[in-house]
Amino acid sequence: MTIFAACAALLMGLGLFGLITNPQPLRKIVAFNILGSGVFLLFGIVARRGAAAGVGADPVPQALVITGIVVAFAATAMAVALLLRLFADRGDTRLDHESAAGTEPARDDCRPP
Amino acid sequence: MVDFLNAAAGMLLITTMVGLCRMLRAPTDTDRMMTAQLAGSGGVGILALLAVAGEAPPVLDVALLLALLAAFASVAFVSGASTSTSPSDRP
Amino acid sequence: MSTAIALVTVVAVSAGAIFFLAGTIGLIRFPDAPCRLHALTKADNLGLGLIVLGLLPQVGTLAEALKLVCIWLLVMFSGAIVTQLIAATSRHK
Amino acid sequence: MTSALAFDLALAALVLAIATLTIAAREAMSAVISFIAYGLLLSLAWVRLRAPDVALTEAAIGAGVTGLLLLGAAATIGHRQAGAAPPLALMLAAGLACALVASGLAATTLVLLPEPAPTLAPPAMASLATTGLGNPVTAVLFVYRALDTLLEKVVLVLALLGVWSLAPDRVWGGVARLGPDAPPRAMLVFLAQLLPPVGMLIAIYMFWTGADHPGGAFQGGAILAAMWLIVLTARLADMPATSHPGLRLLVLAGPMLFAAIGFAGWALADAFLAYPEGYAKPLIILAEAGLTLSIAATLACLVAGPATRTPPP
Repeated sequence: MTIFAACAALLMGLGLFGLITNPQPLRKIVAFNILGSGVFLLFGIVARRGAAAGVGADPVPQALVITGIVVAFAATAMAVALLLRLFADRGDTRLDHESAAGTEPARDDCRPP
Repeated sequence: MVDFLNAAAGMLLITTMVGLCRMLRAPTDTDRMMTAQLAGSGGVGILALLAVAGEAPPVLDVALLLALLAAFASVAFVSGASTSTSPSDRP
Repeated sequence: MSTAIALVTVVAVSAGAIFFLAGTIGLIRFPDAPCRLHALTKADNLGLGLIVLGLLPQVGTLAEALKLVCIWLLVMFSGAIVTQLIAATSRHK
Repeated sequence: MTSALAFDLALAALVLAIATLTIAAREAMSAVISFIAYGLLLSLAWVRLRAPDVALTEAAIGAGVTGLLLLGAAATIGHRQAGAAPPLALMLAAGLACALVASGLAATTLVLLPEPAPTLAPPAMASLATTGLGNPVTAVLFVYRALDTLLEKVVLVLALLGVWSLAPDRVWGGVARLGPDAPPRAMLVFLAQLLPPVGMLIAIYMFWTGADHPGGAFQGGAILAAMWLIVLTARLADMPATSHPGLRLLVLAGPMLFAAIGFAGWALADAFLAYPEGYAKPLIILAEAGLTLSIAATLACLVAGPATRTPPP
């Protein structure tokens, strides 16, 4: 169990590192998912430590993790959709718009009427 | 018998690890996908062994799901790989 | 009798593990994509098949045995089709 | 005992190695493929932690549906991403900070967690008999924390609203596009005809067994969504338009049914989302059946993304 605890901590560190340093937004999203899975794994350790009353792991943290995985998926889907829309409008996925000011292409229909 | 099955699961795990070396220096995405496919079937084998060794029938359900979804990921890759050069048709 | 059954399990599971190992070595060593796919399918079909065969005498209920067989059939069918698809993708590149 | 320990050690090392590969991969496509393998192996870790329910969810959603979503995005924009790496000093600083965070967390989890571990397992198991269920995780999801589960469904619907709103005005209410424009390969069509019937059977089994054994609405719904997505990828059927009333009803039916059961609990059992005595299990299975279908529709729509073509007349 201590092995997976260390594994979870390292996964969170790795995910955070990727989230900060990766220049590509899609890889940032992947790193965010790894960070999240590290957090979930930590909940798994807490659940496993709470094994009692004939069950192998405390069911409450398990249920929290299941909810968390679904919500993390919803957030990922939203982020990917935003990224694809950005790509469709601008032709790239750069997030630093200041440096690209002046070369901004005309948006097709995002303007309010 | 339990020890033997656990050892066999460990052996499969090490095999999957060796396969990972392939992923480290894979020349193309196709090779990486093959490694992912191997990880899928290796995972199914490991889960089947663990399920019988630990006498935990629910673990067999996990193996069944993994078997189904490993194929699903490959389908997604194949259909994605054939479009990867034509992004301009999105609005 | 139980010794004979245990022997069957040990032999089949060991053979399955060896096929997995061979498949992985093939995946690393073979020169081009079709050869590597050939190695991969050996691990999928024969390796997992032998492991399932070895596990069948060890499970308690008929339902679990059926589930094991279903897992193998599923992996074999989808693996066969998926490797075809991957091969076609690698040829078009 | 030692063989199990060695197995865990190897598994943790493998998971970490694949995570490192995923983070370090240069191309987005390689990162996504490694991430799928990572998700498949992480479900092994969940099995080792005696949490098969989570293992099922992680395999179905973490590896399967998220994998398809990211693969689609990587195929669209993968080769056109801006790729200037940050300066070395920033990399080092970030690495140092993250190493500090990781070691702090490791110290916390290894040393500072309270002993004996706090657990809610005994009370959860003690009142399991009153619900008629056999799976404590389903009991937590649908009895003790039912409001959270209901709100989580609302989050899924809200995310879908957000994704759909990203469609340009001229294709509002149109059809989402999935997969290539080129006609699919014959083998893909064959697989899409072969796999979904099996997958639907497994999904129904997963939903049904969830009351007493690991499984449930999430896992069943995710499998159904995956099967629908295979059919869509192979062009055997078209995605309905996002303005299609049937699709919108399908997305909303599960949460609405669950909420209706909740309000009925107010009238019949004195509290929102309380179940009348003796009717807990049938009501939960009814709610789960509705939720399975709604989750399947919502997940598939989230992966398919916003509309890209004008609605059919």
